[in-house]
Amino acid sequence: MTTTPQAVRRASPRTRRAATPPDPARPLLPDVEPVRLLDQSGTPLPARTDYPEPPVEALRELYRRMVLGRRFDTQATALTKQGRLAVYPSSRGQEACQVAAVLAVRDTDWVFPTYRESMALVARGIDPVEVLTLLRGDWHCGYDPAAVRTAPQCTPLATQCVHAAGLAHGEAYQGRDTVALAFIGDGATSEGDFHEGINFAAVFKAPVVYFVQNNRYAISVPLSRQTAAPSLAYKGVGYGVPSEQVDGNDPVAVLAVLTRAVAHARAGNGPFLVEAHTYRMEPHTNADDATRYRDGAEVDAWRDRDPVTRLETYLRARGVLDDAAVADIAEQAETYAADLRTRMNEQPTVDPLSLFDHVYAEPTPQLIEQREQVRAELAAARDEEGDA
Amino acid sequence: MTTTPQAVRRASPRTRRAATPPDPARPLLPDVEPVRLLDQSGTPLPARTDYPEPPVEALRELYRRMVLGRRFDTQATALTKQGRLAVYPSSRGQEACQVAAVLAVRDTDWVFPTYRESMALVARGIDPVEVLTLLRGDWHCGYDPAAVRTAPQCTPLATQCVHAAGLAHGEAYQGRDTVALAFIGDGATSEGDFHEGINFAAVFKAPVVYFVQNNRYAISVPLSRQTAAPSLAYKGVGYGVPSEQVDGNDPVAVLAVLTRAVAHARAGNGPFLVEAHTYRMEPHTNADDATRYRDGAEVDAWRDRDPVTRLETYLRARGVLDDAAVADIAEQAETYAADLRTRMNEQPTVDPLSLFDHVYAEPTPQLIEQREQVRAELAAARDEEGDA
Amino acid sequence: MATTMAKALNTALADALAADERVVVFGEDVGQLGGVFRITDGLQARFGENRCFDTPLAEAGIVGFAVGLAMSGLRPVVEMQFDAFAYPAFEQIASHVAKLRNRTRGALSVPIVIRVPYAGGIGGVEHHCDSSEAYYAHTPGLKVVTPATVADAYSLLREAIEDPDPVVFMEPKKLYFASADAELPARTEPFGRAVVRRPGRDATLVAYGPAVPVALEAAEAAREEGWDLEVVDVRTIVPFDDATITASVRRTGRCVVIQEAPGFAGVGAEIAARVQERCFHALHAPVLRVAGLDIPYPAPMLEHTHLPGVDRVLDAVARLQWDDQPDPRWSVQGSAA
Amino acid sequence: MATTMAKALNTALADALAADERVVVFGEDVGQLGGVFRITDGLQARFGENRCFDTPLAEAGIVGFAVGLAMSGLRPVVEMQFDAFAYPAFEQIASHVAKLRNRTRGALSVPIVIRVPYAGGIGGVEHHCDSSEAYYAHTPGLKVVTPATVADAYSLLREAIEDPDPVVFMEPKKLYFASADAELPARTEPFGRAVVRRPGRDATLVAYGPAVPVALEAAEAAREEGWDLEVVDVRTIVPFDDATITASVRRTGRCVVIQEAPGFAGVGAEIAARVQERCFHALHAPVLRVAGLDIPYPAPMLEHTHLPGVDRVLDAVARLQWDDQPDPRWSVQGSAA
Ligand SMILES: Cc1ncc(C[n+]2csc(CCOP(=O)(O)OP(=O)(O)O)c2C)c(N)n1
Ligand SMILES: Cc1ncc(C[n+]2csc(CCOP(=O)(O)OP(=O)(O)O)c2C)c(N)n1
Ligand SMILES: [Mg+2]
Ligand SMILES: [Mg+2]
Repeated sequence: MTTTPQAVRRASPRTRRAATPPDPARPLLPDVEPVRLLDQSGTPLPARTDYPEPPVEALRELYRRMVLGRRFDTQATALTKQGRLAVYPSSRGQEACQVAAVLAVRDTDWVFPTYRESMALVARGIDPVEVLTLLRGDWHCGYDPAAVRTAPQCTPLATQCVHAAGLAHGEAYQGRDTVALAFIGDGATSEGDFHEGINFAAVFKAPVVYFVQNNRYAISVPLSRQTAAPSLAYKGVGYGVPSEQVDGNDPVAVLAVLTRAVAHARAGNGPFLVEAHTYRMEPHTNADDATRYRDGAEVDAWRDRDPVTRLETYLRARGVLDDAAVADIAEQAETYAADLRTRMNEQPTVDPLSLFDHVYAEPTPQLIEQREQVRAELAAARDEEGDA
Repeated sequence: MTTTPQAVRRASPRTRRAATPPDPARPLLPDVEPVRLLDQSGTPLPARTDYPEPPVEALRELYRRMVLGRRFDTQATALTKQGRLAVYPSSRGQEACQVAAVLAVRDTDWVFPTYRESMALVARGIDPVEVLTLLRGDWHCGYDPAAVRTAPQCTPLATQCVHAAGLAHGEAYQGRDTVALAFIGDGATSEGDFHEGINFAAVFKAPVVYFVQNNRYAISVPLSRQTAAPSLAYKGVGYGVPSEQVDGNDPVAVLAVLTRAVAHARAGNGPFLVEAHTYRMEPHTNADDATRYRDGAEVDAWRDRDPVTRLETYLRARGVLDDAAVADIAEQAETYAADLRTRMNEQPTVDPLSLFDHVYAEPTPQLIEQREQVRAELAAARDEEGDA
Repeated sequence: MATTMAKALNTALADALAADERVVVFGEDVGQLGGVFRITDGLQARFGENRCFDTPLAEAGIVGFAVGLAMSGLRPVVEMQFDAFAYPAFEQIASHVAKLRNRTRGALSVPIVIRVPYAGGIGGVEHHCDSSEAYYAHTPGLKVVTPATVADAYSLLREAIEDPDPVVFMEPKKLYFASADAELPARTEPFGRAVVRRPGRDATLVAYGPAVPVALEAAEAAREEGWDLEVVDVRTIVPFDDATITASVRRTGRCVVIQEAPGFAGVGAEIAARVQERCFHALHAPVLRVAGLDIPYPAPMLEHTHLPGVDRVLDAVARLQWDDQPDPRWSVQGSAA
Repeated sequence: MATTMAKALNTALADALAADERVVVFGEDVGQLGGVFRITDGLQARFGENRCFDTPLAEAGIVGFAVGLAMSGLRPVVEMQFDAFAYPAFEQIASHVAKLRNRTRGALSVPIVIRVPYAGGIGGVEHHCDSSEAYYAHTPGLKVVTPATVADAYSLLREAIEDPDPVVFMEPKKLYFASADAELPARTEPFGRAVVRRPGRDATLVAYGPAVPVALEAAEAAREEGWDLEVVDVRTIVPFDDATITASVRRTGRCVVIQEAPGFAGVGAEIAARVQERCFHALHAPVLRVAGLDIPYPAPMLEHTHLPGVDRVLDAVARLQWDDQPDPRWSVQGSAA
């Protein structure tokens, strides 16, 4: 994250010529400091012409969905403890990123989430039970991606970056002004597919926003093992892609920066890269033991930057959020969680024979043969039960 | 290659804050203009403190090997026409890059060449017949990579970028000050392995110099289809790797820039990225028809930037090269070519049974079985000939 | 009228582009150059840069981009320049192309055609001659097709582009410029159908792609030795036609499977296993395999030793226990050596 | 003393690091965390950050980095976090790791061990349960090994690290925490040797990795049905032990091959093909296969339907034509359905 000694040595001859001619890199580089519109306590910072503050209604809705999102997240963690979910990757602490991102795009846009984005998907309005199907384990993708314009949550890291480029190009090719929003983590930026995806998007000027949630860890591996760059946003210039870094725990800044990035893409200027500096408060998944690789002090420091409190403080100070509203939203969250709990407590039934239905549009003779065998096995099993 | 309109629009707020704090990207970015020490006609440009001109003896040797290298290249092309080689990818026009690169490293350093680097390898002192074995087709790699500290010429594009990182790290780990020089083309920078290789090198501070010969085409595909970046050297900053661009047809500049890059790596500062702007005068290989994708005018324009003439003019002007020396070197080149011709005209013999010798250290029972079968077939064939 | 397989493939792509607005063709050098084998020659000129175009040089990118385009409703046909250069795309192929329909209960489909010029016999240098069909055939969700005739090249490629599922379309390089009489557009047997290329009574040679001409040549040569051999062209590896092959072997009672890929765990192993499972009581001899050696593809001067040729096929046929003697090569000692 | 396979692997790595300065262990989360399965637990603390370390998150990078380290004289042992996450490294594995020795006539070698936790039965979500051994077994130049016992886990891993050739070391996830009595350091049979885990007279079950416990269980259950089954553990897929397996089947006259991977063109196909080639005259029934279904690995709630279990194995045994009736399932009509 720091520059090499030699780099400093090189600085002088550089600056000597820095003026002439204009540096083509400059407009593509991120601000040296992450964009921040609220300070840690939620007090507004000087307004910025390049990142106007979103309308208050949007900020209130952002707050509401963040509260519901967090409640969803804690409920999902609880369901895991009760054995209702095989595993759950929490995004607690990343609420500003998860929710602002989906508010920055339209329903007609496409979202490319990872396993980390369950909160983002419910914030986008997808049925939470359908979102959790993957983790409950009755099937892989529980929602209809075409219907909700959201790709299945992607586990093979960074592969979705290329899909987003293709989808965005395909939509533009067919005359639609769809923007693709691709989520990716800090660790996954080390994968070749991140490089290939953003490069395809840049070369074809495809309307994609690459949104890196830099939560400082890839499971146990710290950012310093992923990159020696000043910051991940500095990768944009190498593709000719303008980039920005933002305080990922400042909900107002995240929404402002992503809104601009989406507008940039929709206007036909090609992809945009946004890096949000944030932190995952929970372990990688419930199966992970975070105490093995990070200490409590670090986690506590980030607790003070809680994005939900931060936004709440700001909205209250602006007088657009009062106790009544907060209580009402909290109640909505409880109802949402209760409903989810009830529905997740129903044991889903899945027909084993459906395993053969979607491998191909029509099963091959080989699959039909295997399906008949399984059908016979199931019948035999039923008979035995009958006997017993 | 140009910046997006919006990018220009963004410029103002940027520059407004550009001063504070110091931009960590600046020391990692290349000069806006490729480094050039000789102009197109071979006249020296103002000296640069950051890139001191190499000693005259080095430049004379550079010239000598470029002449020999070009002669080797034309000879190889001729051998292809005579059917002595299956295929040959010429690097005519890239002599400055091919030769200066290998002169910038030590015999104890490791070189990672591609199929394009045959000229570089003979300039490094590898037996030309061993270099051409791959293309003659009697085996894959004709030289002993361990003996000449040169990896086999790499065909799967960009994969060598990762090997170079590993080799360099391994050498440092064992206390040796070896530098790895990895060649790569402009097109191959689009591959994920370029990204992963340079990133591994950066994270482990491995002493690797990545040398991109940007000859503007990947077979028929122009640079504009590979990147929207201002230039390929701008990829370095995204890895925290200092980078430079250089006029690839200015032999003095290429040697100066690579010498510095190698010193940077050897000093323990991690990798360095150099992009050389050059041009391939011949088709991709003899099998290619370049007229399908580029016009003669473009080729002619580059003919005027011939690196050999350029260096010769300069050295003559400096009075360190005269007709006698030029004639002597030309004669050395002819002898070299004649010797190569003679040796390549001998039909190599390869034992079919050797196919089983190096798949594993010891052949598996399955391979032994197959070897016996082939042995029997060969015996039977001999008998038939006997009868005939 | 005499046509080459290369021309048939080119015509199939042109006809598909003309027939369906959603078809797009892309890859490395497929645009202005028309592909290193000229399979896409003239397509960009005729259909424009939006329908046939070059991409950045990155195979995972090409296949992943195709996945995204397919999600947007298009029907991408991508070219991998050579067999071994499809390996960078392996994750995209195995984890996305093959699985997307199943993962989404059919809500998303990926009607992509991945064209792979494969196999050797062309004097190519390393990494240009791999036979990689088994990697795809072992990956559920992919269809794997490989033509051996000019008419099939056209018909199977058109069908692949029309197919609702992803198809890995393996093109035998060495047959690109072999020409035959074929009236295009031709429609031959559909996916899932193997074809008897030569009827015979004594034994069945099962082959696909580049091995089919070898099998036919061997069958011709075998006549002099008094054997009447049947030759079956598999054509579509997935889905596989058990019916045609089983029927043939039950008739002849003997079977040799021929493939150019290294034998170990190749498609030929699957075919041999299936045939003996289904034809056990009809077999007078074990199902034998003639395959490439279990070595990396050799340099040009040695490839003829590697490739299954007519003599090797005839040797196998000769071992089909016409005299009911067990095959001595496979004494336990021998294989334990 | 009772030990788990996970512990045996961990001990093998520790002993290898202690025994040979050149050994380095790296991958994703193998350092401080000790790996997501804790196979590298404690190694970084004991041997330092230079000998056991985390890398950037990129599998082609990890394997390619290992190639470079091997060229510099080290002996890298890399971990792929899960089976499907080795696919990004496929080009590095197939085009470099497998071929480097051959390309250079032995001047360079790549003594790398690529550890791949594989297969299912652990309720893992998609992409975490692939059985990918066939991809590697079909690639000449790679050795492919998979332990089914705690002692083999230790011994085969030590041998893999000492081996002069690259080894893809496939670790059956579901067996990681199964424990057994094993004195470590243990040295069992070397590469290239299959082992009879259970002697029997009536039929031979051939299995490897996660399928071995299934085979043993099935053999137990079969006793009640009056069948005395022999169980052979393949252990090393490449090199393959024809001798042991052929000897067994020649004795029993019947054979069922069991694998968890989808059956089509899998390793089981190779084994079935080899066995019928070599044991034709000893066979009373076709060699049958029990394999995973030809589908993408299912979601947790359905994996038991996919996995070859005891019942499916017993069904196959029952079909070994004890009464010499041909198997009705494979009437031509049936398979053409
Ligand atoms: C290709 C691939 N390799 C490895 C994994 C295993 N894995 C799952 S999540 C993860 C860490 C990802 O970290 P990051 O990209 O920072 O995202 P985060 O989990 O922090 O949101 C790893 C290594 C995977 N899913 N895909
Ligand atoms: C992974 C891979 N994909 C495709 C190819 C086929 N191929 C060989 S050279 C080449 C063009 C490379 O262009 P560039 O990197 O600019 O190097 P140049 O040939 O111009 O020196 C291509 C596509 C390959 N060798 N490897
Ligand atoms: Mg992270
Ligand atoms: Mg080039």
